[in-house]
Amino acid sequence: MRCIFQREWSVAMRNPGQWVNPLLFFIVVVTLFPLGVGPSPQTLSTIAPGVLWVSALLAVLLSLGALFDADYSDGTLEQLALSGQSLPVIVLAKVLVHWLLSGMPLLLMSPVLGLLLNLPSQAIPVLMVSLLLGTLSLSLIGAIGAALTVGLNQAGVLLSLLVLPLSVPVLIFGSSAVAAAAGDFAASGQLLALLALLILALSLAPLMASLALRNGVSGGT
Amino acid sequence: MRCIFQREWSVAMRNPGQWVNPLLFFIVVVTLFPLGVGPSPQTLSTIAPGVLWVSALLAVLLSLGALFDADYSDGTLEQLALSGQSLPVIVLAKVLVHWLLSGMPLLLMSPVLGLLLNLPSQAIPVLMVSLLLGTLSLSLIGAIGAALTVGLNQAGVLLSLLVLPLSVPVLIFGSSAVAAAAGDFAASGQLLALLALLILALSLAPLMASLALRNGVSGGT
Amino acid sequence: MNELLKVNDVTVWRGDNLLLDDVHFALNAGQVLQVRGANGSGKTTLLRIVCGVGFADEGSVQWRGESIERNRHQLNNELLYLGHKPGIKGALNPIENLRIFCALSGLEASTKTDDLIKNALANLSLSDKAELPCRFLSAGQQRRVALARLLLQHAYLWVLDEPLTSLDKAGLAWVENQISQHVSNGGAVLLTTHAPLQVKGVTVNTLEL
Amino acid sequence: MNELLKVNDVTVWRGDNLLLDDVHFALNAGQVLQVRGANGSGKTTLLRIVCGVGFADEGSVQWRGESIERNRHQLNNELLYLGHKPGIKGALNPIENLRIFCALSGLEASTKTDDLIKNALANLSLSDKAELPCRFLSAGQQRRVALARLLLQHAYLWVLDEPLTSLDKAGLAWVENQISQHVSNGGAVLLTTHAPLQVKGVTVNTLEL
Amino acid sequence: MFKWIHRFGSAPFVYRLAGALSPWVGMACLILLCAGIYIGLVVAPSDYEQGESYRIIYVHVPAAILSMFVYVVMAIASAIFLIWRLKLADVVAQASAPIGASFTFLALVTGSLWGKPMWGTWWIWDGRLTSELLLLFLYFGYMALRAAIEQPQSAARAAAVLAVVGVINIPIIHYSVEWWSTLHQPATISKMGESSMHPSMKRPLFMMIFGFQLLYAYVLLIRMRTGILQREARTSWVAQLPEVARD
Ligand code: HEM
Ligand SMILES: Nc1ncnc2c1ncn2[C@@H]1O[C@H](COP(=O)(O)OP(=O)(O)OP(=O)(O)O)[C@@H](O)[C@H]1O
Ligand SMILES: Nc1ncnc2c1ncn2[C@@H]1O[C@H](COP(=O)(O)OP(=O)(O)OP(=O)(O)O)[C@@H](O)[C@H]1O
Ligand SMILES: [Mg+2]
Ligand SMILES: [Mg+2]
Repeated sequence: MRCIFQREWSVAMRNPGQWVNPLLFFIVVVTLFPLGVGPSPQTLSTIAPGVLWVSALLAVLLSLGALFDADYSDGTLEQLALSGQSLPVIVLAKVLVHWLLSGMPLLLMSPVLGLLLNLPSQAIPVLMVSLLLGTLSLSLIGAIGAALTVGLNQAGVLLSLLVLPLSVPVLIFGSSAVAAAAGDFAASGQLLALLALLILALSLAPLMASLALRNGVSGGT
Repeated sequence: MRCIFQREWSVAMRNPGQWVNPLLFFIVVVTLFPLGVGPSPQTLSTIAPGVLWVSALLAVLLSLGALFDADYSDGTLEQLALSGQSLPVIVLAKVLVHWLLSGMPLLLMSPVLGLLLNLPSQAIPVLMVSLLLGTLSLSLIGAIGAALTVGLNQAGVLLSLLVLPLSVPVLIFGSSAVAAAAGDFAASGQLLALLALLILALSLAPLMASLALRNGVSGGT
Repeated sequence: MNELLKVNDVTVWRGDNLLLDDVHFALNAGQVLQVRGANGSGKTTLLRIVCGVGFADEGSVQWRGESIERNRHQLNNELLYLGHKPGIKGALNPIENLRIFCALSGLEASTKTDDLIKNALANLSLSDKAELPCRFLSAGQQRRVALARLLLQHAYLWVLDEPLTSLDKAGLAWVENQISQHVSNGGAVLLTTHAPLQVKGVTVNTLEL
Repeated sequence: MNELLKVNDVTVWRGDNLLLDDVHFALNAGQVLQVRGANGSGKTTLLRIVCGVGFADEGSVQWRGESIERNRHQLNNELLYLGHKPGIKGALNPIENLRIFCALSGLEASTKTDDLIKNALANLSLSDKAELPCRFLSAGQQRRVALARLLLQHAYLWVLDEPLTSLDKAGLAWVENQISQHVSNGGAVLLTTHAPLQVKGVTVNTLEL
Repeated sequence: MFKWIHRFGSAPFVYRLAGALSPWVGMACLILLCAGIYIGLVVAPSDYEQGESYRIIYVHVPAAILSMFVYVVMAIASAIFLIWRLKLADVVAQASAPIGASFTFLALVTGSLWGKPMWGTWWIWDGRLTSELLLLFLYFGYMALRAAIEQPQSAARAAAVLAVVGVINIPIIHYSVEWWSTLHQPATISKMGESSMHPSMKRPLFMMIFGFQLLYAYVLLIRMRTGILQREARTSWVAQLPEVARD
């Protein structure tokens, strides 16, 4: 596990784009919204929780597309499947690295973007906690989608299609937690629900993804 | 030109994912919004123009990532650059096919999604015209970005960073045209601006993209 | 008995054609088997089935007397497969790439492992490229990095699909030499190649497809 | 004078190494030049520069007496380049793939062109795969599809980077035969290969890197 | 004419010229900035409406102006590089990008620091603010693209194409955004378009603007020297430089 983790880490560090880009994407999408919707601070602060969460979701899921693709096309995936190591563990390591490099920076950047969208400042801590739990779940869910579509061309968009329905619960609990906090209500219920989803995803996703991967590898020529 | 067009068309038809996916992505993102923002019809119809336009923009631009990538990695791009045909014409043909398969379906689907978001029905024709002009420009702008990032790993997200600032004017004119129509104002000014942008993009983008492509091919090993 | 690999009546249909028709063979310790055939005769298909990364329509593959589906873990630990795609990351340098393969085959990350890797690279005259990201290497150099695994992973069965692709004369001689050593140490090799192969001191069995 | 291609003092640095040091040669109509060298000696780099899809740090390449930067259009019309990557679309079948190449080299799409393509495929024993998407073809079959261009495009200069990769014996003989015909018709060939090459009736000049 | 361009564009000449000029430019910049800051922060009277907080103008406005100026320089240099293949123009563009991005960032930060007391919020989706933010994205895109392509020649051309496309877009962004925000919310911040300013406040402002320009020139010269050295590292004239030969 540690070693796989290190491997992923070093590959990722060679590609700084991998971690800077989802963050920039998040920032850019959050910026586009006011441009599309109009600058009224009133409207913006009403839709801020939704916009932040939808953008975070898109940033995480879109950057997940490449999770196994490079490994597939250069033949590494075959080698992983043929190695003596457990595939679910390998998947878990990949997802964690991905999260550290894409989910985590989002999390750290989110307060600034919240302010840009006029989100009341008391909602910021809830925003961060909900993103912490939620982006982790999303990374795990996205890994299933990435594994299912490995080796298909145009996998990126197909992936979103497979994964978005699965990630709807995360989106709903996440954004309503933030909305509750922005309206000065308690958000602990929603956060607990997010935690439950995370635990579920942690226990199921690596297994499902590794099944899908093994199958994807055998389908290739 | 006709022949290049046919070639692109036949490759694309072999990949139905290429045209179904942006459409589905558009639908999914538009449906996510009410889930993230909360279902109040009031809020929804205020933000409908913005949401529709931002989603259309993301759908077009994200599906553009693959515009030259497949051609790059299988070596076709080298052959195109070395052929006796003019590269800007080839680029234009590719963009038109891409638009027919991704922009056009969006256009046809947009009335339904507009109604889903409570957009007043008098704004629907303007929505469609603005999307017609706008998605064409976006495809052309996106082609520049795709050409600049050809052959880079993680090109998808870098692409968004390069292309989104360039596509802001389209977004602004497009969404404000729809918003004006929804508020029973005239939208012809915005639509004319969109037309002007389209003409500018048509005259510049193929040239710039082919410069970038020629360069991208030479950079590879 | 030293029978390692046994392939029973493997049959594969592709489209309407019978690609592999009741292919069967056995491979024992100390043997080299070269699968031969024209382009498209099914060599790659067969090799992938043997490794368990391809499906056969009929037939079975056994490793040490047990079906590889039930025995996958053991096969994976004792197998080294080198296919058309080398499994080398362009973003990593040769040392980092080989560290991964070492880790996957159970070697601890340590300075000892690193020394082994450096020796292997030197052996393949890649010492001065050891720190260069592999996407900058030439076709033959990338193939050499993949081949360095032969020195690092301790597997009984080598399955090599056209290992000589893009290698120059020196590279060819190196591979032949490795195969001959592996076999004399009791390993087994299953390979395909269109180039003439001369392995010293070993008779190369052939299977025509 | 029949001098087609002239390469003047091409110099390329890679990292801190001088990869190509003042390489210069000329290629005339009716000549074959094989660039030779160990793996990583810069053959691919040189060939790409000659075709105008690579940057040299110094030096120039001339086609029919004019620098290829100013003369790019003419060179493109008279050049056939086949690199490490074959430029074949996995989603299209061989006929469709070759139609594209025909169109790019200025041949009208017509039944006559289609007949030419079918003949070329038959010549390469791919008739029964003519309608199969190329991603299903074996490595050698894909290479054959790419090589069919030699029969279809009418170019003076062929630049072939390891054209024999994954080909079986019959494929090898086919390529040698094509080269010999092309040269006797007044064409020129610049190629690399690690396999021994025997072209009937032509002396193959070599350039060592 | 062509000879002149060639001589002027030759790397050793520019390297030495930049080396000779930079101390003078640096000195002038230091003097102007010190004087400007002193007069601006201490001597100039405080604003009767905004009190002391207006003094941030002495950093904000020069930074904002320079952010656009640098982009234009970068785009012109890129166009020259694309058309005439003048390598030196690429050195200028590459050296300018991070400087321009820093000015943009500074303008954004000082602007929003100023916005908090003035408008009661750090950020508002006003036209000028938005287009400044997009300018920052353009700079980031330029630098990210440059960093993502390994082959230096290839990276230079791709980045140049982007810079040129971006500059066509800048007026478009500017006008569309201005028009867009006034359509929805006319005259939110008419204070931005300051018309008349007391000369005692204006003088230090101009000193600061000019000082920032010199600062740009100074950093540019230094960055150009390193850029030239990196590109020409293998040539004999670099090897013979006393400062290189030492180590
Ligand atoms: C993040 C917030 C802000 C940004 C991004 C920003 C951006 C800019 C830009 C780009 C310019 C240059 C305009 C030009 O020369 O055409 C500018 C000028 C200026 N800004 Fe800001 N600004 C911000 C906040 C503020 C605030 C809060 C004030 C004060 C109320 C302010 C006052 C000014 C003034 C007085 C000028 C000079 C206008 C002139 O050209 O005469 N800015 N700002
Ligand atoms: N769907 C299909 N329909 C018909 N034939 C198919 C299909 N899929 C694969 N094939 C054929 O199956 C064969 C697969 O061959 P394989 O890749 O195993 O060949 P190989 O012996 O490794 O050849 P090479 O020497 O070129 O590497 C090819 O002849 C290919 O044309
Ligand atoms: N950035 C770099 N730093 C150092 N060396 C580099 C760099 N980029 C490329 N190289 C070297 O340049 C050479 C490129 O070789 P090229 O691909 O032209 O070789 P080749 O002769 O075609 O070899 P092969 O026979 O293996 O195909 C390789 O030796 C590679 O290691
Ligand atoms: Mg094969
Ligand atoms: Mg080569």
